[in-house]
Amino acid sequence: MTEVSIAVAEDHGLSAEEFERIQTILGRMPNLLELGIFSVMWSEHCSYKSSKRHLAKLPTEAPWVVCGPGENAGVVDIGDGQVAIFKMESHNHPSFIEPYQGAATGVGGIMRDVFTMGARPVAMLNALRFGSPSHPKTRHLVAGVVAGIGGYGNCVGVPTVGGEIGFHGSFDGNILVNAMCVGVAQADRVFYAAAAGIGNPVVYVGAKTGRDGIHGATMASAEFSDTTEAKRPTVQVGDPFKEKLLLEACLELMAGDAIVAIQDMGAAGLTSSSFEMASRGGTGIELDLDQVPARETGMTPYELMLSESQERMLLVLREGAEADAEAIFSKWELDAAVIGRVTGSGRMVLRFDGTVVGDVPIAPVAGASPVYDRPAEPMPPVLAVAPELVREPVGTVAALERLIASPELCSRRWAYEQYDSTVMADTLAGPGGDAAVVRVHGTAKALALTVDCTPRYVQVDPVRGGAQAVCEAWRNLTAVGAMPLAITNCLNFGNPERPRTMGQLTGAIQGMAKACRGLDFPVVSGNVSLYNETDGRAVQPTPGIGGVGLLDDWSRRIEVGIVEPGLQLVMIGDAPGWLGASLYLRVVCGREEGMPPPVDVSVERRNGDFVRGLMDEGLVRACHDVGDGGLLVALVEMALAGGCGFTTTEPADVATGAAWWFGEDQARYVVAVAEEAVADLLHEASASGVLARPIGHTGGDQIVVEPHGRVAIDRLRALSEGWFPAYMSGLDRQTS
Amino acid sequence: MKVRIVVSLRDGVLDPAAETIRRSLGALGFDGVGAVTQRRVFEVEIDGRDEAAALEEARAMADRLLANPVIETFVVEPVG
Amino acid sequence: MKVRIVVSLRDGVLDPAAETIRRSLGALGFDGVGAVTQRRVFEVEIDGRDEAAALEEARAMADRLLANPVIETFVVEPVG
Amino acid sequence: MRAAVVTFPGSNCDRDLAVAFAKATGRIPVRVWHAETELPPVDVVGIPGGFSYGDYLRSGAIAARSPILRAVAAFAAKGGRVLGICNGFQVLTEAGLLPGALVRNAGQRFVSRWVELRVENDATGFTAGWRAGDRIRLPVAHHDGNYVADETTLAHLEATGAVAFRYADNPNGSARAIAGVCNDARNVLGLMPHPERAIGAELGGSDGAVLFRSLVAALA
Ligand SMILES: Nc1ncnc2c1ncn2[C@@H]1O[C@H](COP(=O)(O)OP(=O)(O)O)[C@@H](O)[C@H]1O
Ligand SMILES: [Mg+2]
Repeated sequence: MTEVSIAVAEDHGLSAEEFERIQTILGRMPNLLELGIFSVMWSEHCSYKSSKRHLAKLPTEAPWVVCGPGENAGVVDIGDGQVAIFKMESHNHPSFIEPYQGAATGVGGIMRDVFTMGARPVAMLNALRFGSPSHPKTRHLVAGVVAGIGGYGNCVGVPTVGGEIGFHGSFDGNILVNAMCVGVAQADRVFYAAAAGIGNPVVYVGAKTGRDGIHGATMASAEFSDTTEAKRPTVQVGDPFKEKLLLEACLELMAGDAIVAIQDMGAAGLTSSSFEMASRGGTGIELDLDQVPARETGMTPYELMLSESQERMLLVLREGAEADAEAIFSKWELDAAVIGRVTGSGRMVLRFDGTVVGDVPIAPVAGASPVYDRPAEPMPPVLAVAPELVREPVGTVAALERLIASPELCSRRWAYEQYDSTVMADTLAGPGGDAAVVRVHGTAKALALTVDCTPRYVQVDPVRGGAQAVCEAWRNLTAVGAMPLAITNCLNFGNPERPRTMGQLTGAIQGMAKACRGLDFPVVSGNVSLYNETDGRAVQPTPGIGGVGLLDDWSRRIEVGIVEPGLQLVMIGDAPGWLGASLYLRVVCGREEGMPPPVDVSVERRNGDFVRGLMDEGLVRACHDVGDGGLLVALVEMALAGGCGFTTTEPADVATGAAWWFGEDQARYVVAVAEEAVADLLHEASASGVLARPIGHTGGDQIVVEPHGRVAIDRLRALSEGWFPAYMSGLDRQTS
Repeated sequence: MKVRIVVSLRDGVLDPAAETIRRSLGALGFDGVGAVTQRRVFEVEIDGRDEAAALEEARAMADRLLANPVIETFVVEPVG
Repeated sequence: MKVRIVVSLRDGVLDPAAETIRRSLGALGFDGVGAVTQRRVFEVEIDGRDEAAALEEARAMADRLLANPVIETFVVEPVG
Repeated sequence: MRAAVVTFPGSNCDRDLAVAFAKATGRIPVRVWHAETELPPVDVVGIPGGFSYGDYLRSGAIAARSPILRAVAAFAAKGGRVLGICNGFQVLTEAGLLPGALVRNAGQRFVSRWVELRVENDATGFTAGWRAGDRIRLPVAHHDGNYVADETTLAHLEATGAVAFRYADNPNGSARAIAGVCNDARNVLGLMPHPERAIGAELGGSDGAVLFRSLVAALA
């Protein structure tokens, strides 16, 4: 075995101090296996050493929260003895190296986090950021990632119902692939990952262990550089078929009382799963590594402990339940083996070939990993962009056409038509609208689901941007008629050793926390991905928010599309006309500048609660939140979704036309209501302190923007649908 | 002339399909089935090149399109 | 011993994947690319049989599972 | 009408199909595991969508050789009705219970969308609730839905009215835009689109329910 030295420790991504600390904990020099274990457990990916103290500031409680951060996924009560279990996770680096497999295994990993807790996954979402479309790698990455997400989720048979895709040059060298999984379980059958019961068998089930992804966790924690190419052999390959078998077998076993604890093997494989289980249970574990089902010959303890082979689970069973479990696993054609026992020693003891090859105390490795309070520096202040100083290079309708046809706003049909969004036959609203709506099988309820973030806002003002992402998720859920419940999140940032990046991270968390508190919208799970940076160039900070809401009665969900003529369109919320950091400025004027729009959480809440009230009264025929691209884009999206046109008129009192039509002021919705409801609506609005303003009416097959001009829906549809397929029809390597 | 490009998974990379095929051969009653590996083979007609140039061209095709270098390797050979 | 089973599409069955590859090769600037065909190759380790018996066994595997006679044909050959 | 739904490892529309049968018949269908060698006494057997055995090798190939398929073949030979949807259709072609084969979509990508179909033959127990020529909407979600068969077979299918459904706008390159076919005896139907996902307006459409109601009527 390799002699352990500081050089070997550094190769494992450990600092000199961390190496010291390991020796103090053990009272001796670690062997290579032990060093490997420490290195993955103390990697940024597993230990959250840079983010931990800041994450603690996020609000995580509400009466409906059953389990917040700390377990494999968050759990919220959805009534009738049922819970929703969900989490979002990144697979950025692997997807950049091998887009198909990277994205596929990302989907698989997050599904396991959800079904390991006893939930049947019912929906998948994803949030993707790619580099500039003109970057030579972008097309290949888009093709591979989209195919990989579909290839995995479609095979397992969980509908992919929503997501977002963004393009920006800051992602040229580091794409973001975040996947979210949502499951449903019985509240009294939620499974946790605390190993308990001395003597209980520790059981391995699923795919055999190969040499896949050894050091994936440390790779995810290291900044990219041109030499990363050499790390390629660590790419894991997913087997969605095996995942499906594992899912069904686990759920079948969970129906009985065999399981004491269960934990997926994710990053850092057997190491993190066994340490986390023992740590949560305050116990010890003894593993006999000879019993681990191996795919290749001659695998060493180091490889067995650090492999990131996919589709594997670790369970602690009630003693005597082994045979029941074995029967279910063999029915589902899965390899399973008792590989160890729970002990009371508080230590992880690893045996191989008859000898003890590793012996490490659990608590210092899992619980007491280093925590850093890295220096943080705020972003330099930026001036607001006064609407009057924005020269309009083209007319309103031409600007609208450019926005609708732009990579940022055009239809994502090319991507989502590769995702099975209708399997399980409960998808009421799939990709393409606001939040997706998925019926809770066999009930009157439905879950509303969304993922949101506006990295260009976070880039300029992390606090505002963090708050905005949470608000937008809340707004999207509200727009379909749901009561927002809670969020998961995935924080994608650059190198935390740079104070600027740390400032972005702490700022975003601060903004998120404020919004979550103000909206009663707590964080129940999440993931942090740092070092999204290549040769010093970091991604736009992207705190992706995955929101979950509940509709008590799915038949009352609200559609985004306008289908009927003769309805009045009313804008809820104020619109001074904020063009800073807007898409209009970026896409139409070619300017990336200015402060992002202010976020007032109390206004957000008031406006959203008001809209939900209108929905409860049955007044709302269609609703859409106003987001990227502003009011006119929101209106056009409603028209494209429903097929009915509208006429809207620019008010006399606006700052500028562009500010009114394309400003990205927050906390806004457009609702379509019957003519006769308008007076009441306006009255109720003013009584509630909510700004509401009629802005037009529906009808025809044109979009009429007085006094600027008109354009046929069909033309806008062609523009919206055109960009993606045209772009992707460029050349590419085969992706599957 | 015609060139053959044989694309195989790199050593150690999981091939779930091959594993599933192996199992089902067993279930169909074929016993004594050991390892199963799968490869993809392309045969490409390349005009107006001598053998060396055609093989070079085929290698470039594999590199750029037919094989995924992250998980696959390839060999090229003349056909016939 | 090891046996190779080469599965090809029957003549006259369209192979859109091969066609797509041909077009992409052209678009990538490879000129003079004529027909492209794809095959799948399985290599199966079969224990304790002599060559004739192993080939017989491989033929049965192809017949019963590895090839779909509606659209595919196959040949078997010893490896090495 | 009593229905059974077969589950293979990797099936993922088995529950959805069972729900659709239950909604149409008022009876919970029997679930049958692939390893079983006999079918329960039923009138119709559903082979569901999904990725049986991961669709490794060829879609439906391994499932087509599983023990239960022998029983399904025997059931079909005696006139029992068999409905294969998506992966189920692939399984039935691989098992030789339906002609042709389903290969990779012409566009090479997975296709998930609602498509318009034309009902070609209303004289089957699966389609009697429609009139030939009806336009219906169902979702498709598949990677290997490109129907191929030799010219003789295609000519035979057309001549005998075995083509049950045709795409209005071919999403996968299928020969003659074929979306679903019957056997000569008309008791076995396979189709790529998913009628079981279109059994209520809330799901985007209810045209699929007609197929299940047709079966109930045919077996009444
Ligand atoms: N940004 C975050 N916000 C809230 N919780 C988080 C965040 N990042 C990580 N967590 C929580 O920390 C725990 C460990 O996360 P992770 O290592 O991703 O889990 P796993 O190993 O199960 O994938 C989880 O409970 C997760 O929900
Ligand atoms: Mg986990």
